[in-house]
Amino acid sequence: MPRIGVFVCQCGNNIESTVDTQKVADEAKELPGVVYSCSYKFMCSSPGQEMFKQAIKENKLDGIVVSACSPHMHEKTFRRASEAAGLNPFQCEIANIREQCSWVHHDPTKKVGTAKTMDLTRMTIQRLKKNRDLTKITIPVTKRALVIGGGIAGIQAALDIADGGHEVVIVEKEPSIGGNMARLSETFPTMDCSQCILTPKMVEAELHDKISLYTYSEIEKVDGYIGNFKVTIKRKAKFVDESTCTGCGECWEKCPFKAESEFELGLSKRKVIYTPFPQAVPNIPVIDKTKCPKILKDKCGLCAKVCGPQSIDFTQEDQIVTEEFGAIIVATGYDLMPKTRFGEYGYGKITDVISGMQFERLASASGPTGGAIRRPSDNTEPKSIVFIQCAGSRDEKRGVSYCSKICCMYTAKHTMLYRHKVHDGQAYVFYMDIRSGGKRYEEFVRGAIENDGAMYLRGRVSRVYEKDGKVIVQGADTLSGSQVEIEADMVVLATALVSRSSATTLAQTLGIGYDKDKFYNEYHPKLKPVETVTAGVFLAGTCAGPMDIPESVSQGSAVASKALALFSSDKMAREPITAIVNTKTCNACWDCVNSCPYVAITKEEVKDRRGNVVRMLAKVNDGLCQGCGVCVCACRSKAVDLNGYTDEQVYAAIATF
Amino acid sequence: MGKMEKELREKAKELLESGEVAVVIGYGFNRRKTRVTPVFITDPAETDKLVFNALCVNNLSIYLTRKYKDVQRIGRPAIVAKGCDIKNIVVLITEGQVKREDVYIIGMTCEGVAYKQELLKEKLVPEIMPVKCHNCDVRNPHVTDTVIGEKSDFTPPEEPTGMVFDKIKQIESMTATERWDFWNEHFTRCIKCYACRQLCSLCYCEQCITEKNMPQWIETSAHPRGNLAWNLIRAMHLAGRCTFCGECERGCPVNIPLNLVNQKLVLTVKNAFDFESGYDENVHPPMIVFKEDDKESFIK
Amino acid sequence: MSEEAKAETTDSKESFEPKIMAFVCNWCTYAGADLAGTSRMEYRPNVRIIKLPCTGRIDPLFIIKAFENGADGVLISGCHPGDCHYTTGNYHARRRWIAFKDLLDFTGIDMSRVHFSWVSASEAIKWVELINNVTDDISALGPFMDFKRLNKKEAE
Amino acid sequence: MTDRYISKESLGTLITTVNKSGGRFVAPVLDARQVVYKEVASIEPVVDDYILPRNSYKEVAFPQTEVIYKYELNRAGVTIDPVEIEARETIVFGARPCEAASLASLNSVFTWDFIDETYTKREERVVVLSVGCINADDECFCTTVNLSPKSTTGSDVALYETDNGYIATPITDKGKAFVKTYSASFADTPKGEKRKELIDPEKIEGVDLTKLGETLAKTENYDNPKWAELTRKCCGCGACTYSCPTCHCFDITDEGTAFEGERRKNWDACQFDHFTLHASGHNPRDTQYKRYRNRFMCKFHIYPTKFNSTGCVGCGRCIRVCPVRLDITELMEAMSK
Repeated sequence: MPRIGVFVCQCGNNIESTVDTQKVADEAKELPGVVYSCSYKFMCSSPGQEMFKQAIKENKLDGIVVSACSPHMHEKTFRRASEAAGLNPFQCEIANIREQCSWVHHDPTKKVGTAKTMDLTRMTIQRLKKNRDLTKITIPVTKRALVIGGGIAGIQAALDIADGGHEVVIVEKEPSIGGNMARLSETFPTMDCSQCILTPKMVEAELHDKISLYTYSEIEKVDGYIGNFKVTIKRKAKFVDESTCTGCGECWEKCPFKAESEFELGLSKRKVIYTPFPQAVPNIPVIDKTKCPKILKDKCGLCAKVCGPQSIDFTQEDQIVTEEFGAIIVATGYDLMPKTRFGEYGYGKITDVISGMQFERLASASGPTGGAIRRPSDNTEPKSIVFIQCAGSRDEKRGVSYCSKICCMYTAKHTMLYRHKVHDGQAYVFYMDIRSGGKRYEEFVRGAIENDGAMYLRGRVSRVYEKDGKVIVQGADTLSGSQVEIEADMVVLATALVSRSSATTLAQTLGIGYDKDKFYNEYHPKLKPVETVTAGVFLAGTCAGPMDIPESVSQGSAVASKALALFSSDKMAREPITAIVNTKTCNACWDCVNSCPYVAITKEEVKDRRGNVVRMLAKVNDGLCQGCGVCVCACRSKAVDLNGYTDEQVYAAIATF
Repeated sequence: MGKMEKELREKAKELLESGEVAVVIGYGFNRRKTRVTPVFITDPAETDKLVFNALCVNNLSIYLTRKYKDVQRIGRPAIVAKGCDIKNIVVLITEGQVKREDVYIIGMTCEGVAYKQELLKEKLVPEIMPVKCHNCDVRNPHVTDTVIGEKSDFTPPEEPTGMVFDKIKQIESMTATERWDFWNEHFTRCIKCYACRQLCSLCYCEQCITEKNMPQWIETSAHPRGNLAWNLIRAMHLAGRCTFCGECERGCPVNIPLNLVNQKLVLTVKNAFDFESGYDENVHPPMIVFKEDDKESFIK
Repeated sequence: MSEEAKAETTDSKESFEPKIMAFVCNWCTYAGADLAGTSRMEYRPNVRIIKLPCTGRIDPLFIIKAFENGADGVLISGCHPGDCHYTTGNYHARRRWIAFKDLLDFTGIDMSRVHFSWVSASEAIKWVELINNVTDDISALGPFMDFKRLNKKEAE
Repeated sequence: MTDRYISKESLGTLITTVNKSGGRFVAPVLDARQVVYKEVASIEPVVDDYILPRNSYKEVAFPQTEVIYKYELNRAGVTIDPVEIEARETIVFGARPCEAASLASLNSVFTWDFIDETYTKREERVVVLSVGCINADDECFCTTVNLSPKSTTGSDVALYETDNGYIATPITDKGKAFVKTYSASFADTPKGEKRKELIDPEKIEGVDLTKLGETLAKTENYDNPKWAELTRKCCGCGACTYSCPTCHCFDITDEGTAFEGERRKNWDACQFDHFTLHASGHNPRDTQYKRYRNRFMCKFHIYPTKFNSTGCVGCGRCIRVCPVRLDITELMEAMSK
């Protein structure tokens, strides 16, 4: 016979006002297996906990039911206390009699609440009788982190982890790290130059002896689980030997062929052998194999001829490497909404309608115009620019439903940059709302309006068209209630931030979720903002949704602290709520394998002494299993069960109903 | 039929003599030559025992499952299988119970069999054929190592027809109470002999859910409550897998119309998930996969 | 089974208090029910919750067993499609229910006794309305005598 | 006691009288397209054109499932609430002579050491009115096991069909008492009413029960490869055992909710693969032919040696019901060699 103790909490008056806890305790004592019961004012208080532990010891209890608040509140507390009193923590169960009883049934006679509490307590007692001792699962940890994406969030994460003493690999799909931030001119609200603050970090990452940069590389496959990931990485052929290249630039100086520069967003050309931008890290060029005549038809080869250290190698092939990691940090950043979605603003049709990011390049000292604001069409200085905010954002029908968050701020910045560079230029801004929450952000916007003369017009733009070398913008000024028409020289769209086009593929590779906009899902949006449902995979920066540089950097540091916490011991412990397979009754039909959301179940061969396979069995990998229980229902012979929610436990609860 | 039998016997002999297979699982006559019963031929000299006719209603694919350790011990089998039987073999392959290369399938073209052997008097007439035969799209067997018999040019009706489908429609038009009464009258008769399960090659579990007793989900007693639970759960376990071979109903000693429940779920799965079982061994059964846009209207 | 006796002697449906068993997932509906409590909302007391990690863990057997044990109704609820804590558990569950619901319906189990719902962690109001509606529905139907009678019939 | 006569009309009265006096009248009726023994309240549903009902009438004394007691779990432990065995007078009408011999076998099993009152109390009140067969089918083999449509073993009253009724020959004291109690339903045989000729099913030549017994007694035959050859097709369902009039295995199981429930005695079948499964996971009868061998040994070796009775009455139900057409007589023949 078990020796069960039942502790009914009054929670001050929170439970007691609608539940006669003493009566519940008395009735519980009459149930088979219950040897101790009591009602107490605050079970979670220090004296309550002491009493709890004392009662366990004095009555030699081997199972505990605490009828109190939701297990989401204090299950951990009471399990810890049970453990302290010498019990297996999983022999303690909570009956939720506050959130799901006393607080929702307001019967002052206490009849309803007491009856339901008794039922809930009884069900929990019966369930508890079927509980098994469980021990936390320990998993060895490979103390090495993979950072996917070498933007500012990824760089920050890598630097912090590396400074903590652990190896980091940054996988970046472009030839250089730096990400979107490398494109920016100045940054709000301090107006420091983006390159000036980013480049040192990029270099620091390159020089850090714990950080390896795998640029021009992509993730192919991820196997394993927290602490033990096995990642296959494709390192695309650069056709340049990284070990000997000095980055002197002779090759791209001499290369006679040009292509559209991805980095400059079509505002200028680059060579076919190129680094994306002058401050690239690593400063090693790659050959665009889709454009290089040498590779395509064995003509030219000039770069190889001029290369001093003979680093050019046209025969290089993509390399597939497999490495082990303990944690994976996803910092893949964002894309801009494609041109095709802004027909009404003339984007893509009218040359002088550009995106905010293109404007950043115009304003950037290292950009195609050397920092001078020039119209793309005729390279003249625009005397008036219309900035249109929310281009695609907050527009469920044609764009995305969310706010891209950074546009209000960077548009204000653009108007300032414009006025600083073109003193007689007039900036107009069409906006829906100005969202400038953040330290010194509101002051920054006010500065744009008050000091730099930006004309803010609240309203939507209805039409943009070209007339006599001007871009005509028609729109509404809802504050004055009048229609306005502006003859502008140029239009800048604050285009929406969207998730990477490759976001879903990577999510499937990693086994993480994404929302309707394909931004990655946090484990919990408030309390676990950088974790994902797949343990050991963390999120930093804009891959989880729009955010600005300070936030991305904070997240980079946050994931680093998560990774460092994981790496702080050789083994990690996990809740033992995982599936188990009964090897006697498994039919090897693989329904569990095929329905597992985590690829946590594998096919195992059972061999005889001679090494012949005698049968196959499903095997659960404790490291990967998250304990959802989908496999349990998929198994017809009930050979799979779920620790913590076993068939016997559920059955016992139903049978008590 | 004579020609088919001759071909079959020759093929069986050849397979056994060459050692390609160790046993041919097929049909043979009983002592009085009135009924057909499964036979296991291991001796090439005995292949003359093999017959094929309208009495060959049994789905022999059960003998390929792990339950029949004794049959497995003999060695690689060849199986005499009609198209409908092959559907079950296909599911067994999908679910990892049989490896395709581990069985030699002697596909028999078929013009239909009797619903029950007792019904066959002299000649096979449509009235005594099961509904599956009238709607059969695999009279020319679809997954085989060899095919025996002339090609059948039978084309099944576009919309499946027959008693089972009519009855399903009729039951669907009943009130819930009428349906409840209908099924309870039938399920109450259940004697828990598990012939339905044993004849079903897809019920290959070595431990059936009824045999799991910690906890005992399904009451083993043959009382109406236990019977209902058993029949519901068996139907559910076959959802998306059942090929409508009809063996469970044929074997039921108390004439429970099991075809109705199973076919009902076949239709549900076809309508809801656009899946039909038994055709492609490389497609996962529908109940363990999902689509994000699976349609339903009852989850509020 | 005193409950059953009580149900049978119950003359008016007014005094009948149905027993409803709810199987809910830990992350969405259970948390939603908690929120209803934290917000001090009020609802009918007839439902007893059994918490599972995910709707994917809810076996059709649970529903049958609940009825066998005297439930007058069953409620099943979890995260909305796309919101599953385990990414896809509720999609698996939904498939199972589509088939199982058809089966139950076909065998004559009154589908107004089996309710399926998506209730998120923030939908306390939905939870309250759901419980009240389900309780009303099942109260109107009266005790599930069809099933309870099965216990009595004996093969003699 | 001399032969009496009961007309079909009087049979109807008999049925209502038995029912009125609180007894059960069990007779062959048509249910779900097959003839089965069922309790009847009137003669209407009773059929007379049948070989054998699908089920065995052993059910009247040994029901497929029955509550043997109820229990309650409480702080004190377990409280047991015994169930009164309902032993009503039960008249089984229309039993075939072969099957009538079966209760004797069951009696010996249920009384050989422990007296199983759940069975005996019912069995004591069963009156078997057998009706001699005028038809047989391919599956009948009573003559092969030394019974015949003429046999009266196990019958309390042997009935023989006439054109309009039955000639009743009371066999046992129970039978005589029955005829006396319900004498109103019985009369002298009217003129012209003659027993229809009973059929005499052909004996299967190759079967020799003595030899068969000897073969089975020899331990070396236990591993005779014939067992596997002839019975590996057995699909392991319980159709044969649950139709068999002499199969008697049962299982005890508890069913209930958390704090109360009932203990049940349910039929079990040695053909099920879990029948002999040990808690250790070991199963001494690990393949189907071993299970079939057990059933066969039980009928033709264990019964005869232990109880001096045959365990098989030759009713042929197991052959008719078998979904894979496993024919017990083929095995009898093979083992007689």
